[in-house]
Amino acid sequence: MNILAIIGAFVTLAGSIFLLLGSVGLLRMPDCYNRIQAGTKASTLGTILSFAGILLIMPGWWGKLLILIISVILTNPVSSHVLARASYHKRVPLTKATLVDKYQEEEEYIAVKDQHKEDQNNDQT
Amino acid sequence: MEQIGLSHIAITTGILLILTGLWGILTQKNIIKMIIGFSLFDTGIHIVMVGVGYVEGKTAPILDEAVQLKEAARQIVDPLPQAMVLTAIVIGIGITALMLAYALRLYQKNKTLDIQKFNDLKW
Amino acid sequence: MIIKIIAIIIGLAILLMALIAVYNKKLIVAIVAAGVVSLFASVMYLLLSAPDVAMTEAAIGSGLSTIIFFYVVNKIRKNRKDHA
Amino acid sequence: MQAKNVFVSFLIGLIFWTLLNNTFDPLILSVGAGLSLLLSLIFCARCDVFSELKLTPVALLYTGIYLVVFLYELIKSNLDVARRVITPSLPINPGIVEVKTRLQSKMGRMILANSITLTPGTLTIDISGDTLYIHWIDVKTEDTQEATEKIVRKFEKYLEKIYG
Amino acid sequence: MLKKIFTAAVIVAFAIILLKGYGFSGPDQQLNEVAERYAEKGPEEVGAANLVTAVIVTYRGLDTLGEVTILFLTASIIGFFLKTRREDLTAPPQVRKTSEILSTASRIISPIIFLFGAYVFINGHLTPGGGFQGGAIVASGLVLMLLANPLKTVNHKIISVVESISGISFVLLGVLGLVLAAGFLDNAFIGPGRFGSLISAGAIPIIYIFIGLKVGSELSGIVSNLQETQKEEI
Amino acid sequence: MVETILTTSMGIMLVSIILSIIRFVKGPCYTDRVIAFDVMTISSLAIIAGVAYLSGRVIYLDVAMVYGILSFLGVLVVARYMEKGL
Repeated sequence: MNILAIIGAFVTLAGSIFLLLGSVGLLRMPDCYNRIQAGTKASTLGTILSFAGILLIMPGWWGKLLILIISVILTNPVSSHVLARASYHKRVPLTKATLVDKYQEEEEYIAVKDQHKEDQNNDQT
Repeated sequence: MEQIGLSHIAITTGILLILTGLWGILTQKNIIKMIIGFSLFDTGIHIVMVGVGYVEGKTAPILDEAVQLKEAARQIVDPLPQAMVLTAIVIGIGITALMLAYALRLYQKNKTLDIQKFNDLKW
Repeated sequence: MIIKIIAIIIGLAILLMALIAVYNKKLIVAIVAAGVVSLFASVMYLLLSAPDVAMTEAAIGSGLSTIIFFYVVNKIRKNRKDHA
Repeated sequence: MQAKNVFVSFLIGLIFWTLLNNTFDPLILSVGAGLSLLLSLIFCARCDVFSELKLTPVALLYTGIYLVVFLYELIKSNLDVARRVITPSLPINPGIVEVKTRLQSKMGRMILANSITLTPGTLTIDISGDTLYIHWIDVKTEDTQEATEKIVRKFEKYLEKIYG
Repeated sequence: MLKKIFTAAVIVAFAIILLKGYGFSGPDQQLNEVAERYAEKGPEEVGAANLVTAVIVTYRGLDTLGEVTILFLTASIIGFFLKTRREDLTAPPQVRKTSEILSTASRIISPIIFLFGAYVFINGHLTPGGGFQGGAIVASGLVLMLLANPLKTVNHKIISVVESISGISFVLLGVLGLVLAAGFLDNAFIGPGRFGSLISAGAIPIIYIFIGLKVGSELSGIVSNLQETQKEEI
Repeated sequence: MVETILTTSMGIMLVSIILSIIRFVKGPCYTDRVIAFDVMTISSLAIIAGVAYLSGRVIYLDVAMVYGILSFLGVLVVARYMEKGL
């Protein structure tokens, strides 16, 4: 039982605590955008730390764990950005506590305007 | 906790999932919801099959440095149900896609997804 | 021991998600819930030491079938808009 | 410019393949080299993703520095979000602000936006031209200039060295 | 109400049948005869480290042939059903543009996904995975490209050419096994190689590459047929 | 020692999955459900890595790689559907 394995175990524990905090934030935050912030950030770091801990425990597995870390770093912010953009365009309301909203009506898209109400009715297929 | 094996848990989950999917198929009126019920049914059957092939405390049927070649028969689980389920999953997505294509075509023709409105074959 | 606890919780989660998939009125929620069922089923296969099946379920059940469902629902939505 | 694109994507593919196989066996490496050359010829011959990348030693050095800065900011951001989450009164005052960037290349902007998404309390909502719209969990200032100083500058000065 | 009761009765009957079949006896504590035979003789007869692969490609190769045929039929029926008419291009498609971040990221990630799919089906006899999983991953890479650029059209000719070439090669390899070795899809006509290395297990890697290309092109055909947004026949 | 700590951390990951399931059930809008789905996927990745260590098989990580590379496609397709981009 070497010292590296014990350090790795504690790193994994820290990662799982970050995952837990991320999902607590997912429960407590008031609106969608804040939930995206809490959810993706904390879970990204939590997963990276878990993989790093197992990398310290089993150094022979470094290749695949490194690929996992890189893919999580590369894909997770992209998906959260696309999700935030989509929910803004669907006009999911911001929370009451919001101070400023500089990003209003930048509609230079091909999409047809003002169909979101009809769309919300239509979603109940 | 000792006498409950992993395969008991899996098979119970699978059977309940089969029943849920069947309930969904029989009670829902929307075609897409029925297809979702079918895919749940499919998943349930797969879980039951893999659970039947599991042997307590043994590892995956892939021989590398973790499993000795001579001791293989005493260390691995049954590979046959896994192969069957692998085939079944791939066929399952084909069937699901085919059903969805039919549903889309039916919608384009009849302008509804409600199964009770399709009375072309009634007399 | 921990593996059995994980299996029990994953099994309960599968059943809950299946109920949501059957009973939720909104189609999108039902489809996403079916995707979650596939995700947890794949973890279950891994616990049952069937990595091949887990990989297939991850790639096909949780990925491609959700995508196909969404493409079809999207086409239905477009059709409805044309005829509204 | 095309040769550089193909070369960089070929290199990325080869590194990915080596990590995946975790071995330096010449047979496996040659299979990987053939595959990644084929894929980069098919997919990256016409795209312009890597054409602004500088392949000088200085750029490599700045890449290393950038990684260190990024990891530090990532951990700081998580501690920040964690502190906000577990405080009972939930101290947030969110808002959407507008910032400008000087970066020209697409790749640089993507890395910048991803870094912003992963760092303290900020989330890129949209990007159009040189303007980024950012959801900020704790709005300190509403002015574009100051927000740019606070959010973008710390990454941009390294990314400018790498992507020009 | 009566209908619900009837449905519940059906469900209960089905549950009773299932529970009778399982009988709560629990699984065996050791392998049955067939599995033991596969585990003991499989490594020398077939040479594949992944016994699931050995079962799929060699011991039950005909099942795989039938499965690939079913997928092919499904893909062609979907293509026939959702056939599009070319002249309906008058109305401009109403699609929101992709953000620049997604389109840049997809340019980097989709070649990596294709390379990963190739890894999965080349190493099918050593690690978990194989033709089916690799094909699904390749199709997912195509889906990523379509998501990043929704107006892109997939060339169906390339897909069908790849599909038919790999299908024919798969059957030809099976016949080659019939001629040169013991039976249809026997993989022993190429030397077994060193156990556990990339060149081993006879013809299994070649067969899996063809299966992977075939499944990948079929799934891509299904997805692109269901995706094509602008050319609707109404 | 190491296994005890790893078991504890896997229990904590399970708790995080349960919390995101609660958000999935409650979630008022689609975005909440999708982000809960994302968090569930990522926690499952960490759990798979832990199971791979406890079983001592490196090959289980291949499954985690399929997830890590493909999991964001599901989120992407829902988001593009929501903003009418499919």
